[in-house]
Amino acid sequence: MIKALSESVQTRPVAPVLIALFIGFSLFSPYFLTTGNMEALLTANSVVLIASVGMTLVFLLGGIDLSISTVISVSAVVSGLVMAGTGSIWWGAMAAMSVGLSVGLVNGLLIGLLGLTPFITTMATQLIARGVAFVLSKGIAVQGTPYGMLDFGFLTFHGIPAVTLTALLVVAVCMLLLTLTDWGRHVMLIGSNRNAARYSGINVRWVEVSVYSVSGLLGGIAGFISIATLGNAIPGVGDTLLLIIIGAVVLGGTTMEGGEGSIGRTVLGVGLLAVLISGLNLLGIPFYDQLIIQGLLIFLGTWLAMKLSARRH
Amino acid sequence: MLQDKAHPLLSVRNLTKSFSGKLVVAGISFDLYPGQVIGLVGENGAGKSTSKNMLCGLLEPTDGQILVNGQTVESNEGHAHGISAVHQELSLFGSLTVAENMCIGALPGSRLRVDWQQMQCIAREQLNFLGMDIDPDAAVFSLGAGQQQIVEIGKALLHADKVLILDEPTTSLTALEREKLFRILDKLKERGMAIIFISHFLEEIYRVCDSYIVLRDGHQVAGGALAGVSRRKLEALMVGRALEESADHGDVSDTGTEALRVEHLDSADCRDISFAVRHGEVVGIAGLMGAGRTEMAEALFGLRPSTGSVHVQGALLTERSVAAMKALDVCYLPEDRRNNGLFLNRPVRENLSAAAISRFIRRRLLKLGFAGERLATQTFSRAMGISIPHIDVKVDALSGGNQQKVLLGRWLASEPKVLILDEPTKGVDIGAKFDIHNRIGEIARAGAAIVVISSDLPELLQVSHRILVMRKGRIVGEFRRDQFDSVKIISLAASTGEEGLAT
Amino acid sequence: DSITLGLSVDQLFESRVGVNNAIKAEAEKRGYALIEVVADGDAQTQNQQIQSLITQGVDAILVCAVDQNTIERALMAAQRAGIPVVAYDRDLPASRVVAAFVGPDSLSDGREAGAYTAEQLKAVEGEKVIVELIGALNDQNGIDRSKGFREELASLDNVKLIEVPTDWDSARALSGTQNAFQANARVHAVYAATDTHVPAVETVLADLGLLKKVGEDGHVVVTGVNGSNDGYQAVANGTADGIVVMDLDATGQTAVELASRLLNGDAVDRVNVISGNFYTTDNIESNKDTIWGAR
Amino acid sequence: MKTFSGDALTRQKWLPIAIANAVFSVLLAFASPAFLSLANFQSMLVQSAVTAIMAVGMTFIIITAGIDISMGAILFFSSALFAQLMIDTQSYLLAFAAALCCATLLGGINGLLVVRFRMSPLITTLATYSIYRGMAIHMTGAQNIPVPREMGFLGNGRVFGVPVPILILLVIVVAGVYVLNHTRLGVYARAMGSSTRSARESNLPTAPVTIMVYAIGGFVTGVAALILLARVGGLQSGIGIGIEFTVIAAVILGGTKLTGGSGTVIGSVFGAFFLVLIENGLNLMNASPYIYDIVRGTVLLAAVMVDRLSVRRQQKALLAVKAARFDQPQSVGSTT
Ligand SMILES: Nc1ncnc2c1ncn2[C@@H]1O[C@H](COP(=O)(O)OP(=O)(O)OP(=O)(O)O)[C@@H](O)[C@H]1O
Ligand SMILES: Nc1ncnc2c1ncn2[C@@H]1O[C@H](COP(=O)(O)OP(=O)(O)OP(=O)(O)O)[C@@H](O)[C@H]1O
Ligand SMILES: [Mg+2]
Ligand SMILES: [Mg+2]
Repeated sequence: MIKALSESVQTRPVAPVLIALFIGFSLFSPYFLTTGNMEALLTANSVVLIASVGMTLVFLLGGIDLSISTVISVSAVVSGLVMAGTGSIWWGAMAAMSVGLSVGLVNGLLIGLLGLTPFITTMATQLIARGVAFVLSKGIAVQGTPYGMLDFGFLTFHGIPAVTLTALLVVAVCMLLLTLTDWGRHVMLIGSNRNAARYSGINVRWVEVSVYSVSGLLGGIAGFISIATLGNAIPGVGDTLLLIIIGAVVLGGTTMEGGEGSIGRTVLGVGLLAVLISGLNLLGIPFYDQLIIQGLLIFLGTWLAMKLSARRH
Repeated sequence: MLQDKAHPLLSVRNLTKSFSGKLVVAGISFDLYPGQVIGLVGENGAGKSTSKNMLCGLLEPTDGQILVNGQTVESNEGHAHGISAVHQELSLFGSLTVAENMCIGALPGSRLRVDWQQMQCIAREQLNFLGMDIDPDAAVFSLGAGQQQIVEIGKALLHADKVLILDEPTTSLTALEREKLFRILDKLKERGMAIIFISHFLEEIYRVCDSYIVLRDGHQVAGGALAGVSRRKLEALMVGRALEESADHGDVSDTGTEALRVEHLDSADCRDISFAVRHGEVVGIAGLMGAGRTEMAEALFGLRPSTGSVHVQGALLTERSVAAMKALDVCYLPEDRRNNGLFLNRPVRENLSAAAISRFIRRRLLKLGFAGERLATQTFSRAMGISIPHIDVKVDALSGGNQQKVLLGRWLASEPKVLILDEPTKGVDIGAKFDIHNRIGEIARAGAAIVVISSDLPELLQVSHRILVMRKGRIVGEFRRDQFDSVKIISLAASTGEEGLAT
Repeated sequence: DSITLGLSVDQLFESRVGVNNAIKAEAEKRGYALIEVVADGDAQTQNQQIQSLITQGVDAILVCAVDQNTIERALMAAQRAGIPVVAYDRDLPASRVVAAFVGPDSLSDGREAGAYTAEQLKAVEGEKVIVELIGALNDQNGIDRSKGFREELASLDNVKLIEVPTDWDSARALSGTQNAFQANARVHAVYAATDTHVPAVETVLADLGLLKKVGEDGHVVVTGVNGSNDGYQAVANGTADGIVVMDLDATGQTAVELASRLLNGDAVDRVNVISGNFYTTDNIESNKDTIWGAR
Repeated sequence: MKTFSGDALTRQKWLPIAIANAVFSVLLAFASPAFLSLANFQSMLVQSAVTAIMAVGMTFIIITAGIDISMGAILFFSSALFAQLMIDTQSYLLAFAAALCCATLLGGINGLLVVRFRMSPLITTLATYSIYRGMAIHMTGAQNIPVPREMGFLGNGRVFGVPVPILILLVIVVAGVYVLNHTRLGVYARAMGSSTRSARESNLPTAPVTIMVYAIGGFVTGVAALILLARVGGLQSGIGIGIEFTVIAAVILGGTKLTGGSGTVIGSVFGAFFLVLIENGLNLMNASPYIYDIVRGTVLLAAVMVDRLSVRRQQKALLAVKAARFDQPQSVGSTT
């Protein structure tokens, strides 16, 4: 465990960039390093963090999951409806996870068993999930979510929001699964060379099905958490997140080709984007200039990270 | 293309390369004259391919000079000076046709109008020149390994005008095609082409080369005219010690029980394959390039759709799949190591343990973590003689032969009962090859049944108790050890000789 | 000690920029400082941005939410910090925090267009085919504009309503309209939830040779809501019948005024609607000055 | 011995999507009487023009194993530039030239960054997506800018009775097919996507080819931008943002693999048309807006299944061809 963690902290070239940005923003904005801002930053990015971990797993496998963002939406809506109906947060959580898991399972079966292309398949399930979210909610936020959810969203331990802790717990579990189980090893190997994995007797299909399922499950958890952070279950909550999720994963250094990258990197990628957006806001930079700066920094950050890691080797 | 034979075409001075501080090629120097063939020999990882890459401009030397016709060549432009190469890992494009692959370096026609007709002609001509019957319109991915190697050679020949470097060009070729290639090299030599020939087959070195250079750990330890240098001497120079003869496997006792029985196996490229292997027996399978040996092995291993029956240890396999085979301790070492074998961007450790990772799962604590994986893989890696700084380097950075050893290590480590090896020693150096042959013998003596598919007939003669010959997808003959005769085997495989010899 | 307003915007597009400019002008007039943040359509980001406005110690927050109910969490933090919140353009009816809302009366805007359309089609014999370009399905203003429009259509009988979802995207409005015209031999009216789609509708009409001016034979009744330049031009040209023009200036001014009164501790109405004005080809030129898109 | 060529597998990648188009068309024809009319098909072609034109460029990029997420942003930016210049200078010539050059340039910059910094195309174009979009909003201040009415000619004018967008699409498709199949650029692009390592070892001009394919992507995006602008009547803030996913979907539906190496321009155009077909069907049947996405997704799934089935069928055919070899009389009987 310790070893896995230390391994994941090493070879993380994004880290210096992240630290530099962090220090820079702290120096230039008096509001950046305040508990209020940090809390907001952590809370707002918990959903993205969980979903990005799912996307990381899929990327490592050499696939892509475009549906993950709408899985967030649809599971939030179903969870909200269940909570409104039963008044129980636990049932809501179960509902969110089972919705996510089932969408993921469908993805997995279509891709792993039938051999359909991940891009189009997940795009299709994305559309279907989005449609279902709208049909169920009629397009508006689900009414009657228990206040307990919002309290959960406000809860902090030593300044760290409970939702962030939940996200980190999920991250840790996935990290363990990926680095310390044969399943995780198989994911990496299949991503590295699918044929070779088949020739080595790895059950490629089952691993593919399971990875997409896990990705869906994580989308479900993210959907549930989104209710806590937003106070309501909203049908379109995840829809705008897709590019941010992909951006965070790739920024961390996990490639779409598969077999290369790690969850630790994705955490840093999410962190980098979060700090970047928050810092630019606090500096009072107009929205459109923020876009430009964001783009430049994403580019330079990745480039620098690549240089640094090249030097290390 | 007549050149001045008195002046070197290519001069290399103190060529040096290090990868992040590790010296891989340490100051080699030589001259290459028109019409000369230099054999570059050395163990796996000695730095042969790295030298080749520097010569044809794929790698930038850390130090040293390359001169063509007395003029210094800037790095990265060797190709512009007429240096071309057959790469050890084929530099082909799977989804392009044979003709496109051959002509890609100089597409006929203009920039805006590729002349397909002409391309066809060129490719056909080249294939005829090589004496190969390959469809120029076939996509390269649909070809077998041997045919791909021919395409690669054809491609390099098309572009070579001064210097041709061949990096282990014959690893997938059988004796017949090898001889064809050598005759072509002879012709080129007469035309004044200078050739650098890299190979682990010393008989090939003696067949084609005039002089030699021996590399050991990147250092040029010897060189000069080949005439008068004995084979033993050359081996000793490469390995740094004298090699002993590998032990004769002798005959297998007839008492072994049947481990593998294949009956009437049919698939796309093979037909009506039936044979059996007993415990402790090594069966070799010979055949020409494209005879369908790989296909047969993959079909019986459940990697391709096929009909027919396969029995393992007497039990009929209802469902043929890799998982089912693995459960019965049947293993298959694929021929195409880059595409079907190795996880290139993963470390050696994971590559070695890939087929057996579940065995390392820690029993305590939620089954998290792999106990002893590092130690075990280190042991395998040492046993296989893989030279690497540490077990966590990516396989991609290994030399070709060492990659092959990693792959072989993965399967030998899984302690199989039935082992199917497809070109097991492809690219492996002589020292290691003897070790591998001995290992095969040991494993067989320990009771495993082994099928060896190889294009290297001496290897088959060395390790097998029995040899089956395949031609055009069918088994056409069988030889027991006391009937072994390379001429007969070759002629049967090529269908030039009498029909079905042995019984 | 001067007053700083926080302006949290969901997304930038033409009419939003119009209100924002009005807000900025009014704030400047009153000598208030203003910090603007744009969430680019993401609810999480907007939450974070509102939180950062609170951190920066703004005195009041003006907010147009990405989605109704999405920002309750951040707004509660504002409430705890004692910062009054005014919602503009998009109401947050379920919120326990928002002290006041100013924005369009989308129901009545929809009704105005609906009433006009119904009046025009009264004389049509047989089935009356109407294409409705719906805004985003999750936007309350879009939903209300649709609802109001349909309420008025109830006075007609034998209506065939063709719904085309657009997500406020003109390209989708375009293809949807085109398909609707293919599917129906005769379409009598088109209603666009935002009049920025009117040029796209005109493209389709021109394609089919149906682009007739108001009053000409075979004219297709075209109405819309918003007040953009696109809509104004079309109505002024006579190719569209009329548009409901929102009063963005008044909305902006009122928003700042509400904030100011809340800061003074004055009582304000919870809901302040600024209903739009319906202008037709007859009176649009004379009211040009009050149309934000025409400037 | 005539070896079996891999042609059937590589060259006819567009067949499955063509079949899917046909099947779906037949279904729609039964479902809606309005479907089977020349006018409707013409209108669908016009609608597909924008994505189809962009898909031609995206095909080139994906064939080299690249991707361009910034296409929508390029569309937005070049439209904005065009509209702004029309307002400022009133010169069509200038505005057209500027918009097309700028789009090509932005695409070329993507390519340049990919080769110069050796970063993955995904992250590179994700970064430029953000930059181009920011620049566009910066330039226009999120305002809508109408374009002159005469522009409409590009959107719904006709030449010899054929709508202009269809003509432009035709020209671009023919050019695309030609470039991909008959020029060095095309061969190099396929080669590079097939194996980067081999491309390097074979000394292919990878840098210029990469820049070229992204520039082509930019150029066609510029063309698409002008058509779209003409059709929707003016610039709207954020126009085109997100369209790249539709375009990529069209390309992949058309049989081009995301991993590069092979693909066809025709397939991508069929892919784009298929997406329009779905939309058309939904509109014709006056489906409830709430189920739009559900139907879209389901039909997409059906399309990839058709694709999968036809690949299976092709494989079977291949096996049959191979098996037939053995049934021919062999020169030598087997023993054993
Ligand atoms: N990209 C690289 N990074 C680091 N080390 C490398 C790289 N490429 C090669 N090496 C190392 O350089 C050494 C020489 O490799 P090279 O491929 O030249 O061997 P070779 O003589 O061709 O061996 P073989 O006979 O096995 O092909 C090996 O130890 C290999 O691990
Ligand atoms: N007659 C043929 N026509 C087309 N393809 C053939 C033919 N014979 C062989 N092939 C190709 O060669 C492969 C089958 O040969 P296989 O690789 O099994 O031969 P092999 O005996 O292992 O020879 P090698 O490995 O030396 O090429 C198949 O992939 C097939 O595509
Ligand atoms: Mg080598
Ligand atoms: Mg073989």
